[in-house]
Amino acid sequence: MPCPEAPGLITVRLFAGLRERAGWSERAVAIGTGQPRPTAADLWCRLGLGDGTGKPEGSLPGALRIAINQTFAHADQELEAGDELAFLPPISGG
Amino acid sequence: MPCPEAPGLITVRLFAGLRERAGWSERAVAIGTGQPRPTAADLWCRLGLGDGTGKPEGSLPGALRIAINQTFAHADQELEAGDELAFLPPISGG
Amino acid sequence: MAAGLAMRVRLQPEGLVPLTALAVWQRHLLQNPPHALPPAEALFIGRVRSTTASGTPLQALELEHYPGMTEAQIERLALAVAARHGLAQVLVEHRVGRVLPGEAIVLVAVGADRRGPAQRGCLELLEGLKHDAPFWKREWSGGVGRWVEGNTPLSRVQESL
Amino acid sequence: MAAGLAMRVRLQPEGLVPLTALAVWQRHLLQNPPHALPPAEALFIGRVRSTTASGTPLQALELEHYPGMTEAQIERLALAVAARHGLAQVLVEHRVGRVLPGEAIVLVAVGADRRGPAQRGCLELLEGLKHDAPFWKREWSGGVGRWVEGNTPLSRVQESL
Repeated sequence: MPCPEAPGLITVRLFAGLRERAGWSERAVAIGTGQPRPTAADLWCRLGLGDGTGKPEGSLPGALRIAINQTFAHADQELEAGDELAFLPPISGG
Repeated sequence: MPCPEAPGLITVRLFAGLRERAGWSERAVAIGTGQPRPTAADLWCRLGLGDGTGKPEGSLPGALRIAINQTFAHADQELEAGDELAFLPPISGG
Repeated sequence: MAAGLAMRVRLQPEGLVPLTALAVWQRHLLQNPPHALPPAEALFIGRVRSTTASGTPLQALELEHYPGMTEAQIERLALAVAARHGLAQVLVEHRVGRVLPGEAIVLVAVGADRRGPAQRGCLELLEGLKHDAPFWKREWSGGVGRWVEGNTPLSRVQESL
Repeated sequence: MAAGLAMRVRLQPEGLVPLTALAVWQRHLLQNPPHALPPAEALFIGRVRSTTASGTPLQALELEHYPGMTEAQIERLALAVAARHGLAQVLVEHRVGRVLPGEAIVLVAVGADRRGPAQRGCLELLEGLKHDAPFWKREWSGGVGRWVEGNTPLSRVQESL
């Protein structure tokens, strides 16, 4: 029988306007054992980051981009304990 | 009856490989009065600048460009006394 | 890094003086054979405008980035462009923090053996920085800061190169 | 010259140090309002290769020009490109005479309000210099000089911009 996993933590980071609307820039989020691994969209909802415009649960704003462990990733990629997840508002570099 | 014009001079200039093949860089060429005005192609032949490959008289090598008074010009433009005519081999700038 | 590619990516919190940065880069290339000054070098310098997107006088631009990811992402973009065009050299310097009107915000210098790859590489890398490197601009005007979302499109060039 | 356009065209018989030429140009712009450093500046530096077109070691490049016409023709090209793209600034410095491997042969700096016009203007002006300004290169190798006839094509970029 496999040992039960200890609950893991995911670090969530916000930037720019998104960070200011939410009022925080970094949080550690616990993911339970024995449950399906969460995606970025799951955490977006769980953390109440939606803008209250009535979008269905699990959907992310179209212009938003996701980085997992500091690399661009798809919003439906499953997260693992120790991952760093970032929600990135539209980029305006250069 | 109009006065007969004094014979005029055209300055002809050669550059780069063309200058070296001809053995000169600048010449004054007299154009007669009462005759049709010469074109660059006429002077090309009169000055023996062809490469001896049997091209018909009046034709210029395709890659050659013409400047009249330091501006690019068509080979069939008629020249006037005082003009500066230049035969320009293929350009390799920058 | 591809054999022979000289690459430098720098985020500058203090200030970016393009001609000084280029002089330092040239010295580095000359002092580290087989690197050398490239036959063809295409460069771009971007500076902060004096007005905001809506036309009001700009006091300052604030540039937020994602420490760690921004540098890594620029390096990934630069390596991809360098491989695609066979570049010999890539320099990227980008300001972060508070930047004043007239100050340089970005410098890109791309070296290659021929002008075509150098020019195309410089264009593509700049587009990468604009759209695919995590930077966020906030315009300050009249004491109020407003986040800029997205970039001006490049129109024809982007698709055709 | 179009209103507001800052333009400088220089042939350099003695030597061309791009970063010095750019520093002089920037000082000129800053000291002559309403000129200023442009929000978008695209630049190109061309340097002499170490080998000839046929691959032998190059001793020197000799650059002949047509005094008077060459300067006037570059100015015509620059004005046309500046008008077409609404440029604010154009600097062209071009070597003439004997140029050694590694030395700069041409510098083009184009300033505009946006990156697209600056980049397209710089590309087009460089093509103009390559194909429509009276310069002739002679490659010296092993004590023998050979005139270069024509230029390498730019391939895709030229038609697409």
